[in-house]
Amino acid sequence: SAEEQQFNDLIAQDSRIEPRDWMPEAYRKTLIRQIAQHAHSEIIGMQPESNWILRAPSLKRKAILIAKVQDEAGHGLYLYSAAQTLGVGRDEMTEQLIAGTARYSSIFNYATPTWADMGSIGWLVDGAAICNQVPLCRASYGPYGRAMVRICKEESFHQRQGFEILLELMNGTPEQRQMAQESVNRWYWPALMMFGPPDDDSPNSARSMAWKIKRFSNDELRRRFVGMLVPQAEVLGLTLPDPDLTWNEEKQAYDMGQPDWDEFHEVLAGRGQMNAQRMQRRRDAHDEGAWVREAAAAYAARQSATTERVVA
Amino acid sequence: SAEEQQFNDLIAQDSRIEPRDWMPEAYRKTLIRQIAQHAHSEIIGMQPESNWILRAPSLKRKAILIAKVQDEAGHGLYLYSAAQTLGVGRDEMTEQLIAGTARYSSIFNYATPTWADMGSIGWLVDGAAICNQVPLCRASYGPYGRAMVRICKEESFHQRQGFEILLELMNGTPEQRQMAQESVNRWYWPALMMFGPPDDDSPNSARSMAWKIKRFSNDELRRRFVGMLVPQAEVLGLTLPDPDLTWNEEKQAYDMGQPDWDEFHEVLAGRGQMNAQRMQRRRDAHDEGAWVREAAAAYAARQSATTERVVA
Amino acid sequence: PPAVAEYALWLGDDALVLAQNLGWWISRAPELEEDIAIGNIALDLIGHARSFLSYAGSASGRTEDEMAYFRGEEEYRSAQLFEQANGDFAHTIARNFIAGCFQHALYERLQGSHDETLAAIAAKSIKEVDYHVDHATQWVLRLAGGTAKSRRRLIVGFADVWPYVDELFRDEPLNDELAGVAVRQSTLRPAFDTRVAAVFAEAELEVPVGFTATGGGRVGKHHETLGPLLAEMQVLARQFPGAAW
Amino acid sequence: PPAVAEYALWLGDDALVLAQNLGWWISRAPELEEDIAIGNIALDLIGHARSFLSYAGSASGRTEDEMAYFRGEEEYRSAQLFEQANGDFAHTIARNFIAGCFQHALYERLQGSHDETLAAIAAKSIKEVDYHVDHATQWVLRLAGGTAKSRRRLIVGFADVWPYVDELFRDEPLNDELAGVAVRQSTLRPAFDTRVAAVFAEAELEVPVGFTATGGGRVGKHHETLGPLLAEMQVLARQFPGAAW
Repeated sequence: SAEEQQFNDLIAQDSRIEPRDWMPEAYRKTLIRQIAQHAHSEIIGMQPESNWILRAPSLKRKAILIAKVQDEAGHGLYLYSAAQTLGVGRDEMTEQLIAGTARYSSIFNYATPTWADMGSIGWLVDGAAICNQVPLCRASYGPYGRAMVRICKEESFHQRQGFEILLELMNGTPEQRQMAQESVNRWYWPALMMFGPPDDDSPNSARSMAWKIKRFSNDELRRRFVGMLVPQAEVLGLTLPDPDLTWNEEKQAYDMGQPDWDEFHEVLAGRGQMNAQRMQRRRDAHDEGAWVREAAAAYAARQSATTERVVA
Repeated sequence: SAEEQQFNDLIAQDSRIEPRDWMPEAYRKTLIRQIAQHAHSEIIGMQPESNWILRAPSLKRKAILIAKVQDEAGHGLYLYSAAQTLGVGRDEMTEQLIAGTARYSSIFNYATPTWADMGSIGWLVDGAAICNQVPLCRASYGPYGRAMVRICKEESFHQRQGFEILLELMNGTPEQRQMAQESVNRWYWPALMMFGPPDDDSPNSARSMAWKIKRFSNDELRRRFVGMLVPQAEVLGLTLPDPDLTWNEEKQAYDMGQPDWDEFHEVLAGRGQMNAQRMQRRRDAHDEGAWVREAAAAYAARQSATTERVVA
Repeated sequence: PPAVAEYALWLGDDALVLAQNLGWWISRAPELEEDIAIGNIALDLIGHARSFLSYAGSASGRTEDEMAYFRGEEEYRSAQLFEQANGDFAHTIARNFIAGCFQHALYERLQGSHDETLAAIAAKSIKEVDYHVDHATQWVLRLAGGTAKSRRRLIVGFADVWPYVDELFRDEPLNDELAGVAVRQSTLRPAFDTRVAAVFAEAELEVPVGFTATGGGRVGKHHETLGPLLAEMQVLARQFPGAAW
Repeated sequence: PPAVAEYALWLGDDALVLAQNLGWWISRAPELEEDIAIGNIALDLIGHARSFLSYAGSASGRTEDEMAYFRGEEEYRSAQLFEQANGDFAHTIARNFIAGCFQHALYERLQGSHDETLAAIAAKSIKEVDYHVDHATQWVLRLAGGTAKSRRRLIVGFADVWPYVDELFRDEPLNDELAGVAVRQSTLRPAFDTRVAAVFAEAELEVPVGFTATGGGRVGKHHETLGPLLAEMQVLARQFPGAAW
């Protein structure tokens, strides 16, 4: 069709698709799924960090941590807005999250037993997220791309803060250094899994790349990320827990070991450390907040009724 | 009337009045008020101590403290049972407590900021309670007297435990000794106030003594109590915070200062440290437990209906 | 001078304890917008606490973190209102509304303090407290005028925190030492009452009657919530005394 | 021998962490009888914890209190089921029911351990756990067969704690070192399942399906509730290291 032709042209020209443009139903659905999943990840991702808000070991760190978790709530909101332009409601997305029918990033199903995890999440998890997300700033769908521009800016700030937390620990007492290394040991592989399964096992990637929703393969992104980590780990004095990690002079890239993909699938299947807890917390906050949202809605309705009467 | 004569005879003979005996309405009312107030005191009295169950500094002390708070719940139950024999329901008494129309001992409106308070409550508060209560074991109303026998036995055990807590602290580090002394400084006067206002300001005492519900005057009991404390304080190495406390050779008794009766009346009037909190906690436990009690009642009703069907 | 330092502790501890309470809500609020709003308020309060505690500590060569993490419960100077548990959202709003109205009245006057540091902190903080009061006010109106349930819960919330209002306006001996520097709390009551009355009138609420707590926070007598709150807040810092973070 | 000590930690920490959770209820239970009953269960569990922790500590010359108060989160060996928050009364009952059924199956077998101390603790403890299971069972029946609300809450409670059941029955490398001394957890599952099935049948409940947590408590990986729980439990003891109480 002419519409389809126009859509394909826009994509080919690296132009942006906007909400009023025609788009294939599969494109819309793919985007909704991806944006909602991304939004849900931001929301659920608040939990592992909020675990340390009350115990943050300095007031400055407490403030930075609160600001970060708050940013994540903000990202969730932008992304829900972007998804709404595709015709899906926020309530609907929330219900799917609560009901467990929508996905979110598995990384947030890991626990945060130590303060150093606040560093590892920033450095490794946000670092991996940025590698995934920077290309999304050029995503073909306009509202999504623009939301990602804003989000990426904040994420890179978060990554730096994570790096600083680890740096402080590595400059600290032996116990602090050990805390940092132990945490990085736990988060390194899960962070690498954030790029998704190996390319030959990633069914939806090809189409997303054709549509320019996605621009690099999983393995390519993973390799870039590790390349970025290595010099930073040296600065920190931290060992990356991959004995197979070596520079390949010939390929001009790092050779690296494989994450434990069985663990990846286990967590994805709901058998991770904190899957149950994450969902329970979100459900409880939603359910226990219901009377507050109802009150706000009732009040707003009454106010606008009053305004109408006054105007009329 | 003949009934009245018989009642008066029983009282005169130091015999016990039992639930089926005739009794003057004022006697019944006085007893209900006193027993309910005593029961409520046990229930509210669980709170200042439960404040340290989760933070008790050794497992042995944690166990002892739990057992003690549990005993208080048990005392509450015996006393509610004794009151029930006078024709008042437990629900009614509970409602009065929640609604704030029933009194409980003001001592429990003081806060317990330190572990040493677990010692002071045992030594001073339970100590004062025993002085008040031992005579009640001979109270003319049978079920009350018998409940008090059981309660007094446990209370004297509690007092000894409180003494031991303070003794351990006084044998400990300088900070521990300071903690003990500071706590005793806070609890000494409130404990003395537990015997009630000075005799010349205690309107109901005379009649209660005539009916042999009460057997010693407030000031007499207070003096006995202080006489008991002085040698124990010496053993502990604690100073009782009354500069006027001196042995009067002539009277063969201690001269002592006066508690701050303004404070007493303030707390009684609802302006103590924890009045609001104590009532709030009780109300919350009651309200939040309502669905559980309803479930238990519904289940019991269904079970007995089933039994009846089976029997029929 | 130690008297000013002591006064700075009052205000710093109020802010810190309330921020710590509010921190619990983040990721648990009734809607995402409230996670953000409550986070904002907590952040502002931590900022105020840091300013006040740094100033308080400077008198004795201690840092803000030494003040926050290495004082025991009896060394804290927060008023008990700030120590009240979050309870449900209505309790939190009731407590925050009172806290905000009090701090707003206080900072407004403290801007004129002869102590330049206190005046500067107050001038910076009052704009943020303005937002806190507005946030709480909007929610008081919404909950009071929302559903029967929300109204009932708000009334209970106010009844439960109201006993801790009087302490905020009680003068202490320290006030006599700090004429022109500190604000005499009792003089703030009219401004507080006026604002509360206006909001309560719009919300058709009545000022609760009932208990009045003795208070004593300014001399280190605290509500039973403070001990466990500090235990959690300080646990990591105390595990590594002297460490940097 | 260190392996037995490590195993004693598993069981001691399970009991202690659950007792600490239950301690919260005392003075907050739905009725006085439950304040007493829950207090009883907590007391029993502290007793078991003291026995196991004393035994565990004896291998390294440490007291029960050093074991309880001076180990960090990563040194705790409790299974995550015991770490689950109280939630509402239904959550508490669901957790206690599972905990009791597990401990009962375990102690029953542990009575035959070649290690005389473990066998003796188990023999003493099982009678008390019998009561815990009975208490939880009665409440499962009451809540399931009480009102629509209580039934709904119980179902949610079981769904929320069920993810932590599998961990209880997972064998660890330590089991290989302790043949004849420790009980192999996996062998307890049938007894557990049978008992649960019987109660669930009577209560007309279904075994929840859904998440399964990885667990890891036996190697020091804990639920996020444990850190704050220990912060509160240990705060005073750690403030006065070496003090007697």
